[in-house]
Amino acid sequence: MQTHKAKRVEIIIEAPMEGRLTAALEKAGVTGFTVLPVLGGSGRSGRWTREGQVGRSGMVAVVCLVRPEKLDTLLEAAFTVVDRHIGVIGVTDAEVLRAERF
Amino acid sequence: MQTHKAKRVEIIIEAPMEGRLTAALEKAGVTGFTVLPVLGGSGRSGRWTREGQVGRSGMVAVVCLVRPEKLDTLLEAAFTVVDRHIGVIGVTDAEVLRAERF
Amino acid sequence: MQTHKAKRVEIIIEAPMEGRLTAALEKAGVTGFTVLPVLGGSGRSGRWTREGQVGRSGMVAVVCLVRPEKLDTLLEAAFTVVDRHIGVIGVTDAEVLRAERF
Amino acid sequence: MQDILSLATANLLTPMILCFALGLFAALARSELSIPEAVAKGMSIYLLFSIGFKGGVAVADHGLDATLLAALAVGVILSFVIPFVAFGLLKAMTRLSATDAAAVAAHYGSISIVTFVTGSSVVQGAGLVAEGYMVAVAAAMEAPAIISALYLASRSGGRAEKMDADLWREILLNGSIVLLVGSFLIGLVTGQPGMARIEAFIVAPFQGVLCLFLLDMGLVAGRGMRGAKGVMTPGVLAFGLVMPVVGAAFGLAAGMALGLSTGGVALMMVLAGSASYIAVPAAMRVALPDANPSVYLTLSLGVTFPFNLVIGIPAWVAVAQAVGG
Amino acid sequence: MQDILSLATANLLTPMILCFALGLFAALARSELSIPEAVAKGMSIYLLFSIGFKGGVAVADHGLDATLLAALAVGVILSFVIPFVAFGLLKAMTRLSATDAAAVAAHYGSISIVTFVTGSSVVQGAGLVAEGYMVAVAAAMEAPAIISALYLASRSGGRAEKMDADLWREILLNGSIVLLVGSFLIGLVTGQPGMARIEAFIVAPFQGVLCLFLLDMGLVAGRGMRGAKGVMTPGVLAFGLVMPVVGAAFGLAAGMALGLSTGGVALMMVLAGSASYIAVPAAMRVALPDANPSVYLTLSLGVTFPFNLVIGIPAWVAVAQAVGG
Amino acid sequence: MQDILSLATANLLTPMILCFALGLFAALARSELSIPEAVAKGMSIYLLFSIGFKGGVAVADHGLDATLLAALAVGVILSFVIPFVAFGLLKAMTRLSATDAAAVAAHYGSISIVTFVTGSSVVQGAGLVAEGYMVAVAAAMEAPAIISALYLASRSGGRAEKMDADLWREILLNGSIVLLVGSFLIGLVTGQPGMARIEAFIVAPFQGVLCLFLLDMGLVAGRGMRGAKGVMTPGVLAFGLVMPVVGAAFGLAAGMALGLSTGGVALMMVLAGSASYIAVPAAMRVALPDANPSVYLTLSLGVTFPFNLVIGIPAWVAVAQAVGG
Ligand SMILES: Nc1ncnc2c1ncn2[C@@H]1O[C@H](COP(=O)(O)O)[C@@H](O)[C@H]1O
Ligand SMILES: Nc1ncnc2c1ncn2[C@@H]1O[C@H](COP(=O)(O)O)[C@@H](O)[C@H]1O
Ligand SMILES: Nc1ncnc2c1ncn2[C@@H]1O[C@H](COP(=O)(O)O)[C@@H](O)[C@H]1O
Ligand code: NA
Ligand code: NA
Ligand code: NA
Repeated sequence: MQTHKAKRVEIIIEAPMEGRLTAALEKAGVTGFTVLPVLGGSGRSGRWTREGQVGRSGMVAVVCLVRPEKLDTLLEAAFTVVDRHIGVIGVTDAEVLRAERF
Repeated sequence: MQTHKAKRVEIIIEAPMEGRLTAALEKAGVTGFTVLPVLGGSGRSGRWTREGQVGRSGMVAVVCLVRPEKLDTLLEAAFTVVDRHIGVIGVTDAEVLRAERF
Repeated sequence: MQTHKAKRVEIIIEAPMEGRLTAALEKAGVTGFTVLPVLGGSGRSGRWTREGQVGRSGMVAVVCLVRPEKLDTLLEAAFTVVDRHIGVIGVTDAEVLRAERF
Repeated sequence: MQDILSLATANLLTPMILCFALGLFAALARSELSIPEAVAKGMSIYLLFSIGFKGGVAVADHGLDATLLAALAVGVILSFVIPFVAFGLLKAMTRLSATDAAAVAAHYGSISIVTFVTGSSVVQGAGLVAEGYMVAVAAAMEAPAIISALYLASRSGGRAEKMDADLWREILLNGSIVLLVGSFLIGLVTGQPGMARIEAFIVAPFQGVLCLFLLDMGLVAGRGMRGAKGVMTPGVLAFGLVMPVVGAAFGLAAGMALGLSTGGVALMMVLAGSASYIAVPAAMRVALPDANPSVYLTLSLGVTFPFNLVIGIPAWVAVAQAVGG
Repeated sequence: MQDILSLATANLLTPMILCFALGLFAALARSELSIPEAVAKGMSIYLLFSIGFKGGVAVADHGLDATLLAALAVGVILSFVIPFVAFGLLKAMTRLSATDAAAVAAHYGSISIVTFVTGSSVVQGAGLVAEGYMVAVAAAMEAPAIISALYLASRSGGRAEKMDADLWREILLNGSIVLLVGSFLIGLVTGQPGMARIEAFIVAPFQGVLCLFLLDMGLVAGRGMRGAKGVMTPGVLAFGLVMPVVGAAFGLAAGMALGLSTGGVALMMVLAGSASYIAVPAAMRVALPDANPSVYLTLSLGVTFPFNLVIGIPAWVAVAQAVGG
Repeated sequence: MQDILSLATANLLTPMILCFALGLFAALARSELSIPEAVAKGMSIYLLFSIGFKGGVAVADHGLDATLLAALAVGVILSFVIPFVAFGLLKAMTRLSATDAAAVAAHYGSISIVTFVTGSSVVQGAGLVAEGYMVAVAAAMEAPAIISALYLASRSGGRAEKMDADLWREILLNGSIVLLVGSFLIGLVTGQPGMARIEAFIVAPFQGVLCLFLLDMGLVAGRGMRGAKGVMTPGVLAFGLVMPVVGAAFGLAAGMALGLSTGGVALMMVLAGSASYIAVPAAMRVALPDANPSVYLTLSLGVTFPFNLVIGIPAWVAVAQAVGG
């Protein structure tokens, strides 16, 4: 089937920042994204698991498929939010089926 | 370690369609896949979150690693199910360790 | 924005092995990873869903972003744990924003 | 009329309705208050099990009434017929496409179990005793409307998926039907001795659980409303307020024709006047994917459900008492 | 025999057993009815906490019995020994590999807490009072069978992982052992004053919660059965029905040798005749990964658990009464 | 003093404290025992709803006390002031950065709802009756401390995010405030008739649910402790033990100045001496992201919460009785 080049961006971020991140993405023109739950992880700020948490803490993963030319706008928007916070951003090359959707 | 070329297909689809999608995949000879929960997202059909849902609604992510030559069969099978429904399909190049498994 | 080459490794493994896998990763010098919940899947050992499970069973997905030169150490460490168990390992090329973190 | 109004006002100040209002408020004010999905589902399983079991025990106590089969048949017919009425009203009152209108019609022909549970609790609070088999009637009314809706959609040129065996099974064996009918049968078989064993679990805490569950319903309805700007034209909104009254009128006629008790007539009105928001939406996503889920979910959950909770149920109970008493 | 049969039939018509049957039916009919994992785990925590606490309070009431230590020791010995018997039977009755047979044997040496909880409820329903410390015996019987199984596997050339400190900790401090022993001790320390504070929570709703929990067990067992085509040869199936009887016979002998009360003998039979499906499967995945989980999970959960629920428990209670009364 | 000690010792042997201890033990021993997040959240919703509703009904019973507004105002002032005291103590006792110290100070100015719930239960167990509106005071004390802390941080050159409308809404409409105030109002409006409907759900099982909830708190606190090596210097640890006493002294003065009942004074001490671990940490992650969450979470949850549970609460109740009786 015919596919079109795209970028897959995966952002792991603290749950209290999720709303701010998706708002920033929408402001930057990114209208498609998916939020996945995260059970735990490890990074510079140490190891954590959902079980060791109370309240709203914890992290989520936000996945966006975008056209390659939109990548920079997206990264800048995301970076403003993630910058001072715990979290990581990874980008992979991808392909999507219906380019008109992105 | 020696790795082999593969494709990673990620399908985000409405939960009520999950069974039909995996049945279509199996029918197309794809025996390996993993289903991940989804908390929320945004797309052409607007923003949704799991919290704003009742009943069986919501979405899931289905991830398949397949040999490159099987990709087209997989995409066609998946597309038949996803076509008229809410959801996206993304493909990335990947590598796997034990090719005989795929 | 400036990005740096990295590898994204995704390991799907039985939940009772999660602690052993992350311990092995840490021992191999991999300090960053994220654990995602899994709802179900299919593979050589057949089809399973979380609903058909009791107790601690089920699977999780562990995602690591690492520098390319660390990939082999990571795969070897992961493989020792996954080897005789149910599960798969997939690798994709990726890019990350702040290389000093990985 | 005066009586009905004062009854409705009294109903407004119960913990149940106020919990629903609290949930609505929290969602509309964008508070992050939320009840975990698993807990909400656990509560709904508890409520269904409890109401099904109690219905079964009631039937075991009073013996199988000759009207049981008649009531089931009438319920099925109502569920088949009401979508045609709803479709006609929608065509007259709104500009929805035929597919959207058919999907909405399916929801109003089917029933809302939570409305039924709340109605049962209000009926009981009014000192009435309804036929225990009304839970079986509720279960019987879930599915037929879906068939009418698919017929309406394809008659109007909509692209309905064909009803394959999987879809039939999903609809007829959906979780709430199986649980409701199953616990009804368990109550029927074990009767009072069974009740004695689990009464402390399913009777005493019932209303309290219902409060927390309606808090969650308020949260969900409020979040749905927030996301539904643009979908709600005045015509669509009006339909969501008129249709439950029309449905309840059908229920009233059916209940009286069957010769049900006052409580039974009230519950028949509640059922016919309620709109599904669990089983039917899932079926529509599979069978009528081109229909816009925002329309039917907002109508059913954001307009008709609150209307029934606050105005409909107490009004139907009062009407049934006026007519039956 | 007649008595045992009529008792078993009476037991069949309790809400608990019928809820299990409803779950089985729903799963086999592929209904999408399901209880969220978190809710099911929450209910199992409630049941374990309640039964442990009640056991502790019972011991606080009656004083520490001299047979407590003896019963613990006998429980540990049974758990060590039964896997050898099970392994022998499996070799005789089935064609399972040595590794698979060893893994299955571990499950039957260990115990099923849910079977024990249900058994306690039936024992109590029969008007019997068992020793409160039986919950401690249950905890003590969980782990030893694993060691026997690993010995059996490696003696037959299987590749058992070596038991490292982590695995030991996981087995000995698994959630249900810690919760059961912990709540037993809390009940022992706080006694009746503690009971008075939380009785309304842990006593009255117990049987109702157990009903919903068994509904979930039925769903899980049924889904397991559906996925297990091909694994269940007649020999394997027969083992799953014979082994609980053999185990219960060991339990009967042990209970009478210890001089337990009638209720205590019944519970000892229930424990010895039950098969683990939580702690041992997880340990097997780590320590004996080559063993096929479908075999041991289907046997334990899909064959022996339903057998014990429906036939075993009432039969053991009747046998204990016949022997003890 | 003797009395206070013996009271504290009696308190140690309640099921609630022992459940907390069991959780701590299980976590420190690295048992995999865990309570699903959804269930723990469900229990906390139950506890908040129950305590808010009961407070509202109590106010409905006794009429609106003239001191209600005064108590709310005093609560707000305490929440504003205590962070300055805490910040001063932290600067004197520890080497924490200004940003970390400000973040910690916010937690101690705010309150812990679970400590308050447990305190209410102990107050009631001591035969005391507190003002029903104390739950509203609790809600009012959650947020002001955050403002003081952000002021402290920016005064010391820390990079506090500016408080935008979103952050205000998140803080003022956080889940526990909305649920507590909402259920308080529902209780106030529905009074005894409302209570009669849901009493069996919110009163009788309360202490039992609190036990399981504290078991989970013990697990979470213990896992937090395990991950906090390196953060806990002796100075920081000492602060976590001294600050609740200082806060409680403020609460004592405030409660007596307001002329509260003995139970009310005790609860005011409990509130002022407790440290937030839900609302404030989430706000700090947004508004003061450079502050180290391990420091404030470990202090609040791993040091001060257990201290209050085991020593603080019974001591404050005894002090209030000595002073007030
Ligand atoms: N290299 C990595 N690969 C995958 N996930 C990571 C990585 N580094 C950090 N994370 C995730 O991001 C969270 C915060 O990372 P950090 O800000 O480094 O503490 C961790 O808990 C992980 O869930
Ligand atoms: N560009 C995208 N990147 C990631 N996920 C997406 C994207 N577009 C849509 N989705 C996901 O697919 C769902 C349905 O999309 P749509 O059919 O466009 O409404 C959304 O709610 C998202 O979860
Ligand atoms: N090709 C694949 N793509 C994605 N996930 C897979 C694949 N193969 C296996 N899995 C996952 O790994 C689990 C165990 O696989 P297996 O060891 O092949 O039985 C499955 O249940 C799936 O969740
Ligand atoms: Na209807
Ligand atoms: Na056994
Ligand atoms: Na405080």
